[in-house]
Amino acid sequence: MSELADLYQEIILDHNKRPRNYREMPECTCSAEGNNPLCGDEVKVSVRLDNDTLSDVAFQGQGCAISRASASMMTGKTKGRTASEARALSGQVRDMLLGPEAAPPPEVGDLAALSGVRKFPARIKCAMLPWHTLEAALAGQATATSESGD
Amino acid sequence: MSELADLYQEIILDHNKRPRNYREMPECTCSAEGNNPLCGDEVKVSVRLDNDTLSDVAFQGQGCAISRASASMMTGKTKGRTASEARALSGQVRDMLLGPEAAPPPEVGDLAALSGVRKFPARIKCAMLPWHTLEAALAGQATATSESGD
Amino acid sequence: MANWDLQALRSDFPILGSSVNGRPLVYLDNAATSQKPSQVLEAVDRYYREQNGNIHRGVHYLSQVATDAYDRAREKVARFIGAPSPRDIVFVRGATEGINLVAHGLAKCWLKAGDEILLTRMEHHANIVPWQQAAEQSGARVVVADITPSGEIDLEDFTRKLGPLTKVVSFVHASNALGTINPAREVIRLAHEAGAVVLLDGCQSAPHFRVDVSVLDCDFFVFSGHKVCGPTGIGVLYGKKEWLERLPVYQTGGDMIGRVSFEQGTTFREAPEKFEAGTPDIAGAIGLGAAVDYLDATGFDAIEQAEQKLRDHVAPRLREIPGLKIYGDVEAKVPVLSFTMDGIHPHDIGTILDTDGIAVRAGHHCAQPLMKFYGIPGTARASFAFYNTTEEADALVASLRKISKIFA
Amino acid sequence: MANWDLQALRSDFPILGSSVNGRPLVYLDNAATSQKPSQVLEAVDRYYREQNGNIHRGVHYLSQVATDAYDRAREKVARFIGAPSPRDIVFVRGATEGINLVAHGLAKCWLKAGDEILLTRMEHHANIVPWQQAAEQSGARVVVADITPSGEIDLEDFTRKLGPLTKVVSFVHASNALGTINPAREVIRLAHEAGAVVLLDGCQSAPHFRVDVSVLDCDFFVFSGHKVCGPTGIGVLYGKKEWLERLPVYQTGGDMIGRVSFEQGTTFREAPEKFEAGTPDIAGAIGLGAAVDYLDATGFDAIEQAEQKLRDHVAPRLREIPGLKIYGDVEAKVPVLSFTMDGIHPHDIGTILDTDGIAVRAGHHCAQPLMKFYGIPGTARASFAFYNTTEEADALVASLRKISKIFA
Ligand SMILES: Cc1ncc(COP(=O)(O)O)c(C=O)c1O
Ligand SMILES: Cc1ncc(COP(=O)(O)O)c(C=O)c1O
Repeated sequence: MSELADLYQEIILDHNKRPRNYREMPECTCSAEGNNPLCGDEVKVSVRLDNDTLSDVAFQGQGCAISRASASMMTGKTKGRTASEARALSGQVRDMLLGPEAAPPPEVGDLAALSGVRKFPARIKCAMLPWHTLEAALAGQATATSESGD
Repeated sequence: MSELADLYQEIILDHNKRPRNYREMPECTCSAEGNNPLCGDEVKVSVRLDNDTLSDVAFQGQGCAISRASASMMTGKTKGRTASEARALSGQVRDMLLGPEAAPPPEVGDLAALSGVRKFPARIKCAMLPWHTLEAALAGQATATSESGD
Repeated sequence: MANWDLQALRSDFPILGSSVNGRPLVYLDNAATSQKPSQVLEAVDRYYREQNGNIHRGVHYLSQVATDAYDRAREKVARFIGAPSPRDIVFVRGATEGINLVAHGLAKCWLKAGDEILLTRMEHHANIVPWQQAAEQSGARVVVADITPSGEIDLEDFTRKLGPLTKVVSFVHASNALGTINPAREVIRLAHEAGAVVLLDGCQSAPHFRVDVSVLDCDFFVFSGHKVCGPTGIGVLYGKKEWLERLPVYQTGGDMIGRVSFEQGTTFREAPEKFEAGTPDIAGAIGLGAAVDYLDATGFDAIEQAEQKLRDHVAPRLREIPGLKIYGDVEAKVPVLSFTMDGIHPHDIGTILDTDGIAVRAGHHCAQPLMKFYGIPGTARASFAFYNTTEEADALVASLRKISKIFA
Repeated sequence: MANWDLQALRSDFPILGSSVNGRPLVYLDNAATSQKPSQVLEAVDRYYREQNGNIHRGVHYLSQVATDAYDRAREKVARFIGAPSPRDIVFVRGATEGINLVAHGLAKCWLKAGDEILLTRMEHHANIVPWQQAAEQSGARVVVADITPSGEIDLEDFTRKLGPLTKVVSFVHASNALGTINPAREVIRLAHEAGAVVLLDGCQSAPHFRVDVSVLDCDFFVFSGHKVCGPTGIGVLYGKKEWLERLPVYQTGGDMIGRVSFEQGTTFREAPEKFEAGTPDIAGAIGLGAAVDYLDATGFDAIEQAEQKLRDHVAPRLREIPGLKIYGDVEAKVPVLSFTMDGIHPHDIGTILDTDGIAVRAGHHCAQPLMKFYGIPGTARASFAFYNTTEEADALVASLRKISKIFA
């Protein structure tokens, strides 16, 4: 039960219920669609890049609480950062979920709430899907799947 | 060891070594080729029919002692009989090998030596192959396999 | 049901006594794969410990024993589904391979450009993609019959789409995603009247009620061993004799040939051998034989009653949970309960149930077109077997109520 | 060999202690199928008793455990044959399915009318018929390299027949009918120089010596689980990454798709998943993983030494039997002894050996073109494994002497 409470922390449930930046972005400069063929999660991440800065980030799609919360927090956390900062953050989230167990680094902020996913290997792909999709968008690719990458 | 002696009776070994009527028959009125796809046994049975009487029967091919002896004895036993007598004999051999256990009927004569095959289910097809092939020849078919029929 | 001793039955299934996440396992993922009784495991084990030999080609004892055991398994399976002869039974890896074999063969010997293959919108991917491939190869077209919102074949739409171009009809006997049972006999009759050959996907019917392919009159029937208490890796394709004769060979190699020659070409054996290239899953077939023996001994009358009881117990309790919606909530169904909960993704339901030791499946259940029809990403699916208990059903309901609160 | 304890090893194989026809079983049909150690049977049994769930699609514990175990088996197999990555390993039913998958794919994506597929005259039917089918489909032609009377590839003839039209070379690593080991690395190098893609049939090499596909540099490698102490129904196709990417899908259905849609069409996953449609033989894969663990723990150095010792013991004694002729009687071979006896048909040899409890195979060994080459209907074949004893070899020799007398 405590692992469960770790997974579905208040902040995750809140982002799931009221996802931030959940909208279309017709003026985006790049976007990608990510999907997890095993569970059917789909996410579209849209980014407006101004001089290498993510001046706006938004998402849409259907997914579980974990992937929605991850996406929602991601949009907030990466907005205003440079592309390489966003990628670095993505790496930190990945390490937090897949690397050796350690306290989440301070840079991840609220995203630390995702660390409970560690204990649920089947769900790590859910948490990572928005990040893979953001990286794909930044790399100019149209699609990402949860299979590549981890 | 006694089952083995029942299988390879003197008479079988003798027919295997010196098969009777092992020859081509250019003047045959019908013939058929039989094969056992599982073990590769092949036999060709040739018949000269004169007014429904098998005036000559011969065989050729490669096979184990059981199928050779069965073929060799068959040629001797069916020569001079009518087609329906030959078919009846074939049925008696089949019953002897596959039917309920019973003393071989007197009509089969030397063929009773084949009754030892009963105890070797894997070899029943060998003993029956020449008979299937004879029946095919009499029915005007060109080929027989050990699969159909039993 | 007079002699129904559920505890005795459950003790046949070693895994049912185990714990998951500190809780007793509540296994409600039977539509994905069933659990196996000791009788099946012991048959497989005994085969390897006492009878193991390669079949068909051997004159030695073990080869003969193994061949006999393999043949006997074929006879058991034939009887299990009412096939006229064991020779109408082809052993395959599972339903998926069975459908592929048929679709591949019909693309070669039956389908022509412009022909139509009629499926339904509730098919499992295994009964869609092989037909898309066959269509691509033959120039035929896949046509989809609609379903009703309650999850049954829309017979009106089906009849409308059935026509002189329809050369193949392939549909599911009981839906793995909804549990609904299709009126197979009626659909098959209609399809035959239109001149189509019919494949019936029996993955979810064979485990739950008595199937008789002779009465159903389908041309092909497939099911998977691992869903009927048998081993993984073995399944069944039944075909009417004339169709098995007509279909070309599929995989080729040893045991299925008449003669192999570089110069004179190669000839093939008759069905079923012509479809079983190479060493088959001998132990799997024997295990499947033991599984159908087990189901026969348990008795489908009793199985149906027990499963009906479970369904009558759990469905009303599920319906009481606020925001929970059951898909395919009709009378004629196998004990598969597929549902969504407002504002809660099926995966979250699955994960939380799992922490309570309850195994259900969450997702599209290999039926994406069906999910699209309902406009949902997926469902959570609790699928019962005769060995489940009402207490297990209660545990499911209690855990779902908890989930409701977490996400409130 | 320091730690070689044959009796301890034999006690791992329950069946080796059994009796046949009142005599201790002498199992010399290992080339057809090997016996299974308890370690493998227990791994399979444990899976069903403790871990059984359908893989990949589940969020629940058992599904996760089963998925992990299945993935681990893939890793073990990759290591066993030196594959660069587990993702280069496709689980199939057996070698036959592996070759069919490749031949089917190459017929679609690689072979064109007029191309040549170069085989050898010593191939197993499983490595002939699928290529005949691929040739028929693509308009390519099957070409056969001769062998020498001693049962080795005739490299001169092979080189002569290898040319710019040769697009596929497929050959056996060690012959199941003769035991002779082909110089695979050399042949593969020649084939690659000619621009051909190469499949190596490792059914009879994988059980007997260490195979390293990276060193061999073959593009595809296949073997069957049931011949390497594993279960029936599972086998392995290794493919170089670029070739697995290039090959089109084979069977289609669940688990191998990206998205399924009637309207927008269907997309597929990457290898190996794209080749594994439907529920795989999960227990079989896990059993195969345990089997390669067992072989690795026993050690191929020791296995080779033990088998060499058996061969050195039995071959001279066989040669002394009047009228007995060994086919493929060369140094570089696995412990397969294929022979004829003057005036005695192989089936009779097999039957009589069987009455002495000795299991050998008699017939064409699914290599009819090879038998034709030698002008014989078949051979008797005694095929040894590391768990056989010199006493068993002596029993074979004694029984053959008896047969000689019966037929004298
Ligand atoms: C050399 C060779 N290739 C292919 C095969 C076919 O293997 P399987 O029947 O397991 O598919 C065998 C075994 O019979 C073999 O020995
Ligand atoms: C209705 C239906 N059809 C086909 C299949 C495919 O079966 P398998 O994966 O055993 O080949 C399944 C099982 O997943 C099913 O439920």
